[in-house]
Amino acid sequence: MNTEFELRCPIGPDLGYIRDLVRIHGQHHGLTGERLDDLAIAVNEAVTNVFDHGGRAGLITARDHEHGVTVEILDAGGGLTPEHLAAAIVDPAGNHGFGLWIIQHLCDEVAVEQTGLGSPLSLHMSGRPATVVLLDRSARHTRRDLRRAVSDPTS
Amino acid sequence: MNTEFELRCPIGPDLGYIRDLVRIHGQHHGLTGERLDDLAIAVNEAVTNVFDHGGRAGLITARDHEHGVTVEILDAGGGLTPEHLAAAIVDPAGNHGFGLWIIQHLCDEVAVEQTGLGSPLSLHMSGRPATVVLLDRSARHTRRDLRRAVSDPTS
Amino acid sequence: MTPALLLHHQYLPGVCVLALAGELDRTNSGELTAYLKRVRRPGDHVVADLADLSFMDSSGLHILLDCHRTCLAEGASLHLAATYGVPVRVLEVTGVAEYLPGHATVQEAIAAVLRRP
Amino acid sequence: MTPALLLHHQYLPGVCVLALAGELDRTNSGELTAYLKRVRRPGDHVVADLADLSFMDSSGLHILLDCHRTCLAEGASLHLAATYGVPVRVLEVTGVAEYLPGHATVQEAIAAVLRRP
Ligand SMILES: Nc1ncnc2c1ncn2[C@@H]1O[C@H](COP(=O)(O)OP(=O)(O)O)[C@@H](O)[C@H]1O
Ligand SMILES: Nc1ncnc2c1ncn2[C@@H]1O[C@H](COP(=O)(O)OP(=O)(O)O)[C@@H](O)[C@H]1O
Repeated sequence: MNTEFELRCPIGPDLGYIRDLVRIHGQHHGLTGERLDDLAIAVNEAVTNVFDHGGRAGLITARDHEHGVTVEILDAGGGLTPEHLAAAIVDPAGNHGFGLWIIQHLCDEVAVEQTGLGSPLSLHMSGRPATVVLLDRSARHTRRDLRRAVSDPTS
Repeated sequence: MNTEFELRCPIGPDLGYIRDLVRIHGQHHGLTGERLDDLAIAVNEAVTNVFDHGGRAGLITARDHEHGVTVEILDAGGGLTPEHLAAAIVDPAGNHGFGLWIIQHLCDEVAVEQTGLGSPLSLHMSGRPATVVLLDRSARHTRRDLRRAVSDPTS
Repeated sequence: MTPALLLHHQYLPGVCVLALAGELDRTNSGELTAYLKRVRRPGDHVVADLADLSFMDSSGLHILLDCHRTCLAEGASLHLAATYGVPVRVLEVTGVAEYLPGHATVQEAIAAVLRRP
Repeated sequence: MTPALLLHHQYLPGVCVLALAGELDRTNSGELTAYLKRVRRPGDHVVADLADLSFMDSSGLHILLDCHRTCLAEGASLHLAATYGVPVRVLEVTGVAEYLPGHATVQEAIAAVLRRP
């Protein structure tokens, strides 16, 4: 009996179900608040891509680690490559390209393999506060906090 | 890729995690209110037995059907038998025997097999209201509604 | 991770009022057994307030029944208050509800206990 | 099962106030596109109230940016109100927040829109 996972579910079109499962998994393995949101957002984008660009089928596997969780999205289509990840850009003027950017900026580690079975995308999320990660990695954007900004639109 | 399931997780000691997963699964497949509670209660008792009487390891698999869900609890120990199910009694004066009774009275269908891999216990739950099931099956007890009773202790 | 079970108690003359909150299952039911043993004074009635208990399994039933028997042996009784949701479901389907008097509120449970000392 | 997305709108002179509730993802974002197309009058400013939107993905961003561009082309603008939780996270990490003015409340968003017609 292979139980080297904590949670496994096939990729289906019910994105809300997948988000809820991922949230329960993250929550019971130490993620809270924004980190939990981040994981749900990232997995949702990856699964959406399986429908938009991939094999429209696959498997989600969640595992836990000492300080966080890893969720693997295995796209049966197998078309996702490390080059796609590296090419991810944000272009608010354009029409595409947000998914892989969001995934890479919200997760602590993102990796894609290519196997005979498909292209497993691994998203790792540690339990530490997300702000650290954002300040670390997203020098490209001004990281002003929108919640502060909205309460004082003149700032 | 075998995706003939909707959800799979290994049996572990975090019963709250298992209950939450089962609730999310049931909820996204049409169970509500008491039916959802019933499924969580039943799965919780079955998993508790895997720790109390069984192999302390195994696999939970949830599937959905047109009108409800089935959750299979596979005990690696393999010791659970149809005779155990048939022998389930309720004895409020004694100290044991509630688990299998509860499981069989809250679920619509309960079956156990014995395979080389363990003893899979299947719990099926339809989406129809639980009261029907209770009135049907539990002739042995007076089915007065405690909530009615507690709001009018003289009734 | 064990689900959170929070236990509080309050003494009235001859009554131990116990409030349970969170989820009660086999992984934490030992805490309840130990708590009851520690806080219940000999001869005390027990009022168990289940208002904030969102889950209870069969090990919880066993503890309540044990407590009921201990009370009876000492001429006292166990009353339940604010039972609904999962706990009432488990009490009902097993018939245990018929052995343990239930009340809408803690106040009513205390009044009932004091009426028949 | 598609997650619930609830859409409401209200007209003020020159402004279409749109309230989004529930979860917005790729399985229901087409509903928002169609709704906007149907209810926004040519030249209208748009105030999008996200107070009850508990989830938004990148397809939601694309729709907001499209709406922003349509508004600009007609001399109007799109303002966001009550952004927090997941929507603000997605707006922030992509930098889209910098393109779409945000306000604490719908009232403030409407006031801002009407100040610069
Ligand atoms: N599962 C996948 N299979 C194949 N190609 C993919 C997959 N996911 C992403 N891609 C490629 O990466 C590109 C960028 O994806 P993404 O950043 O999510 O933006 P978008 O989905 O809007 O194009 C896609 O346009 C596609 O070419
Ligand atoms: N997973 C299992 N493996 C082996 N035996 C089991 C298992 N589950 C239940 N049983 C048997 O069935 C009996 C009744 O179980 P149950 O009704 O849950 O009450 P209790 O757990 O209090 O004994 C147990 O005492 C045990 O002998």
